[in-house]
Amino acid sequence: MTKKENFLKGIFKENPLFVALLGMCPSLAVTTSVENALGMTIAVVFVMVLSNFLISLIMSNEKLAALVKPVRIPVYIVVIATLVTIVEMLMHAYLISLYKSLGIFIPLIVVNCIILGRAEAFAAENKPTDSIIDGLGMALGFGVAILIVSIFREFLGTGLLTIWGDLQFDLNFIFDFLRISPLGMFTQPAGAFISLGFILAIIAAVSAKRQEKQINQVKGVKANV
Amino acid sequence: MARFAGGKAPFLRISDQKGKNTNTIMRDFLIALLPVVLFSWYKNGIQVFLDGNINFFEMLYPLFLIIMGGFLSVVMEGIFFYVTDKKNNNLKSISHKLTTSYAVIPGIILALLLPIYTPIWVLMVATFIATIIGKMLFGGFGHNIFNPALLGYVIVGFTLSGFITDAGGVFNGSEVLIDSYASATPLGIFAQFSNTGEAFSFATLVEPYGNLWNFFIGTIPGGLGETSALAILIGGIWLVARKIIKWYTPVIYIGTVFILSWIIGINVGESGIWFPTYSILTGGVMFAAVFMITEPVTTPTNPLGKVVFALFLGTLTVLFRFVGNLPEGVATSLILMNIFAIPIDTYSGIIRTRGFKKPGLSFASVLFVIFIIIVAYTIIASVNMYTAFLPIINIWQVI
Amino acid sequence: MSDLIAIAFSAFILQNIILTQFLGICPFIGVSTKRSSALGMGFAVIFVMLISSSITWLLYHYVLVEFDITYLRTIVFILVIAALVQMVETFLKKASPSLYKALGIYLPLITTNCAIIGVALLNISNEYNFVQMVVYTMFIGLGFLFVIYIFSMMREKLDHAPVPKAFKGAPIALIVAAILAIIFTRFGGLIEWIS
Amino acid sequence: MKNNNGLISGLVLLSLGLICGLLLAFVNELTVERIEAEELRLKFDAIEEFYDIANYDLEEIVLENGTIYVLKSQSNSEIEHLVYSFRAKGYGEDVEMLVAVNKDLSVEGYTVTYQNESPGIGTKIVGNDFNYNQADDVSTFDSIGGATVSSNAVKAIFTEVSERAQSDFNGGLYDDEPIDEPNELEITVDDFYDSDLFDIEEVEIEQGTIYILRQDNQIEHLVYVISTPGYHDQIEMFVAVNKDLSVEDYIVSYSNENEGYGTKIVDRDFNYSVANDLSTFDSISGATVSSDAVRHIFSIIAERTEDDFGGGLDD
Repeated sequence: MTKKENFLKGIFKENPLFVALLGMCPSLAVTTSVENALGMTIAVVFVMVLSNFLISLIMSNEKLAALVKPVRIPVYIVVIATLVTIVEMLMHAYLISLYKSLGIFIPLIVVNCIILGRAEAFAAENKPTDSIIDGLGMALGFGVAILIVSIFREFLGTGLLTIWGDLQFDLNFIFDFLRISPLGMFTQPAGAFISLGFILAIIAAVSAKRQEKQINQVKGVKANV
Repeated sequence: MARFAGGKAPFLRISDQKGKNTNTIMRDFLIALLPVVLFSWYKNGIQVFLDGNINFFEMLYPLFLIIMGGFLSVVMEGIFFYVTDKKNNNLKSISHKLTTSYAVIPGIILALLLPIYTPIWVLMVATFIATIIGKMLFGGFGHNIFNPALLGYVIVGFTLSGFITDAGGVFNGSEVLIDSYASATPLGIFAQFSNTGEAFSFATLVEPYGNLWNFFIGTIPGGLGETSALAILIGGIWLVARKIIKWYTPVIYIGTVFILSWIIGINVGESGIWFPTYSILTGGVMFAAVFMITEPVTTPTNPLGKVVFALFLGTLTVLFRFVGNLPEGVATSLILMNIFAIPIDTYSGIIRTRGFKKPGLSFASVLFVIFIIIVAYTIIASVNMYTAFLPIINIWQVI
Repeated sequence: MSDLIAIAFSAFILQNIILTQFLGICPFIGVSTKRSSALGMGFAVIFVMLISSSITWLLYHYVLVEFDITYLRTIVFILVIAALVQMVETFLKKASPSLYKALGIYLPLITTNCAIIGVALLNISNEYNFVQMVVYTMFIGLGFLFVIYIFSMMREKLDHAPVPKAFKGAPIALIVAAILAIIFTRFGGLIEWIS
Repeated sequence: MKNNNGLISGLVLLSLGLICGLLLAFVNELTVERIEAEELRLKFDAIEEFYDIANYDLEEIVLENGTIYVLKSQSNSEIEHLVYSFRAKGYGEDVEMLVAVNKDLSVEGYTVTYQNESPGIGTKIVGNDFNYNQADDVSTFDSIGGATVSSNAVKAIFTEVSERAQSDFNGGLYDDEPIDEPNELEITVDDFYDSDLFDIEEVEIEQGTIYILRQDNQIEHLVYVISTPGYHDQIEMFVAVNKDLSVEDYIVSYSNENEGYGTKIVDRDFNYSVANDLSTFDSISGATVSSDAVRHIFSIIAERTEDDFGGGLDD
């Protein structure tokens, strides 16, 4: 597996949210605006890259790995929780409005299955550089996924796209054109469930089609042979 | 009919009967809806036209809206069949599927639930939610958990309620005039009383609309099809006579609402029989009783289950109406009970076959306790007897 | 008393942990395929949630606040919960095999369930006292049980239904959750007369 | 070796925990000040919408259902504006609102700072779109059209603000704070005049006592001990007046006012420009209600003092 494949698999083939259905809670809760999704992505990228790096650093040292092995899950948890707390404090100090709107979901990155899962499944068995790439890919894959959900929700719910702070796009003219006004439901919990449900269904449909195509191609190749 | 033969409970019995196939059921159902549709047309269109307030084409609008609802739901379901089943997407198989899945019914019922000033595009959204989300995504007719029309109505009421009351429909010219024929509903007025906590009386609740006879005939404001108890009763009698529905489900439901509102009325000092009568004649109680809680898919199928279902539904309707801040309690209580139709159906089937033994007995006792609690809460909360409980609660606090 | 009733009702319905706070979605989607497993998971969550919330609450107020190290709460809470789940598991295995049989297989899943630590953190940020905390946690857990149970009933029915292929599994489950969320928001006024 | 493994692993975990704890302590040390500053900024951010907070001294008073931000003028520390941040039960969760009230009880503005209501209800609130007919004066509020329950919350907040605004500006603001020990001074006539030189007679009047200091049967001085209601308790004052109606001195002998007001009185910090002639009063700046009491005392004295010296007392 090349470095590029390693990086890209997190975004497409093994996308944590869309394919593996991990990290549903934050993807439903923080996707009310693009800004929140971006903030969450930054936090997850930070935690994931560093935790993957540190854990693979610990585990690639054979002596240390032997010592750590029996208590490796608590060790992972301690490392991840430390990184999450650092992110929490930094965000509180420098991006306070974002901190307030993400609320409890920043500390809850700790129990985000993606991070612990990657630590156990990848970082513990691979070199630090590969682990960083893997972590970056996975975190960005998660970020892309929640960004898609949040664009969907914020646009339908308010007609706006808040990128960061005052940088805001008003797309209400599309609604004006359709002579309706934004559907407030999409900023509500019900809208979160419905958006994610439909996005997952679309992805399932697309990937099913692609698989069918691949099978047909294989069949075609065989028939030609 | 092959799809229902494999043990799909709702139609096993009916499809076994001679000459009662899907087509006749659908036909009977549509015939039952006919008086409701005609009355609604008379009230919202013909009468207004005869008064000289709208022109001839505007007179057709209520009829157009109802037919549009049925048409839209057929079209949407057709498109869905076309998209999902690529192998047989010829016209014949699709039209066969459309008839077996009663495609036209949710749209018509939906249109009958909505008020006259509903814009066409809101109706479109509602039929999309009803047929696609509420029915087809759950696996099509026979598998849906929620009543499709009701789901469309509830979600549209939740998200687009502003458009329903603000807009004037397609023929905007008659907007103002239609208002006088479909203005504040009786339950809207009732809600104001329960919100402010003021006492209500015959004079404030009924007299603005004339007398209770008007409520029975249906010349009061409200949804297109839900106002006329008379038309609904005619349809209901037809359905019972044709053995499409059981008579006791609507009767128990309406009876529960009647008795509970009577008790509540007595407790707040309105002992007259007018209050419970008013209670069952306003809002969607009658319409739901005949056309919605008898629907075979989303309600229990065996008699015991039907009785339990109707009892709970009636209680919850009263609860939401008098205690919750929803003037119309029918839709919410019915969609909530749709969920519980599944266990009620299972366990009442067990009780019916095996008698009151485990596990049916434990379920029945749990259900009974819950029922008593809900009834007690409804009555206590409706008449605000919280103050009567204060001493007990205070003692509790001291301990 | 009435504030406790209000806390209980809003924890149960209005701030329902799954439908409005989005905590514990993973078991909600993952374990709700059968009624029995939904019940088991629900009770296991209530059980662990009550113990862990009480311990973390005491720890926070009598240790972390005392020593002025509240910034360590995330790391302390997650370790406490992980250790606690482990301990409960061993204890149950010895003390009550029947209970262990009923709840045991769900316990390991609970460590990474964000509902548990989420409620522990919410108890702190909502500034509840001990009694309020217990009531809140109890009813949050009951709300979880209630929703996951009625959800499992629907999932059982959906399993036999010819749901379109793309919607099978999580998507239709999420759509049902959306409908439930809409129904739940309509319960708002039911308790208003108390306050 | 094998037995030791568990112990060593435990030690590794412990040391890792220590390292992480120290790291966190370090980061905390770095950020804690900024976090506090940012929290404070965020809190006052909403107020900036109404007033330029740089021009005022800010004070926070935390109540059960919200916070009152007191904006005092920097020159004479009088309350210029009050910003109420109150919560009330909404449809789902609490609704939190800021209402900014000026000294003349006009409403500067209001905004909803937190709500989590369902659409239709919620959106109306956020846009301040609830048709609140805002009167110039908080005492007259009109009803709110729009969504019922949430606007009930809004209505409750406005009602509470209108109920307490007037008394808050007049000192009631500090009512909820603990009351200090009453300021009680042992004051006698000796504090003003040498009592050996005079014959002293005590006359009870409606509002207190008058000590008449006579020399050769001529009234030389009068010391009034008058008590009038202050904001929280009675205020008792000694005022010594000379024959020529000039005020010799005045001392507050008893007051039981809250912090901020009481001390002002005791320190005679109410800038009372007592003219030589009692008939001319200047206004008292400073705390309103308490100084009202003081002013009241002076006016009582001023009304009667001439008559008293003229022999009115002997009637």
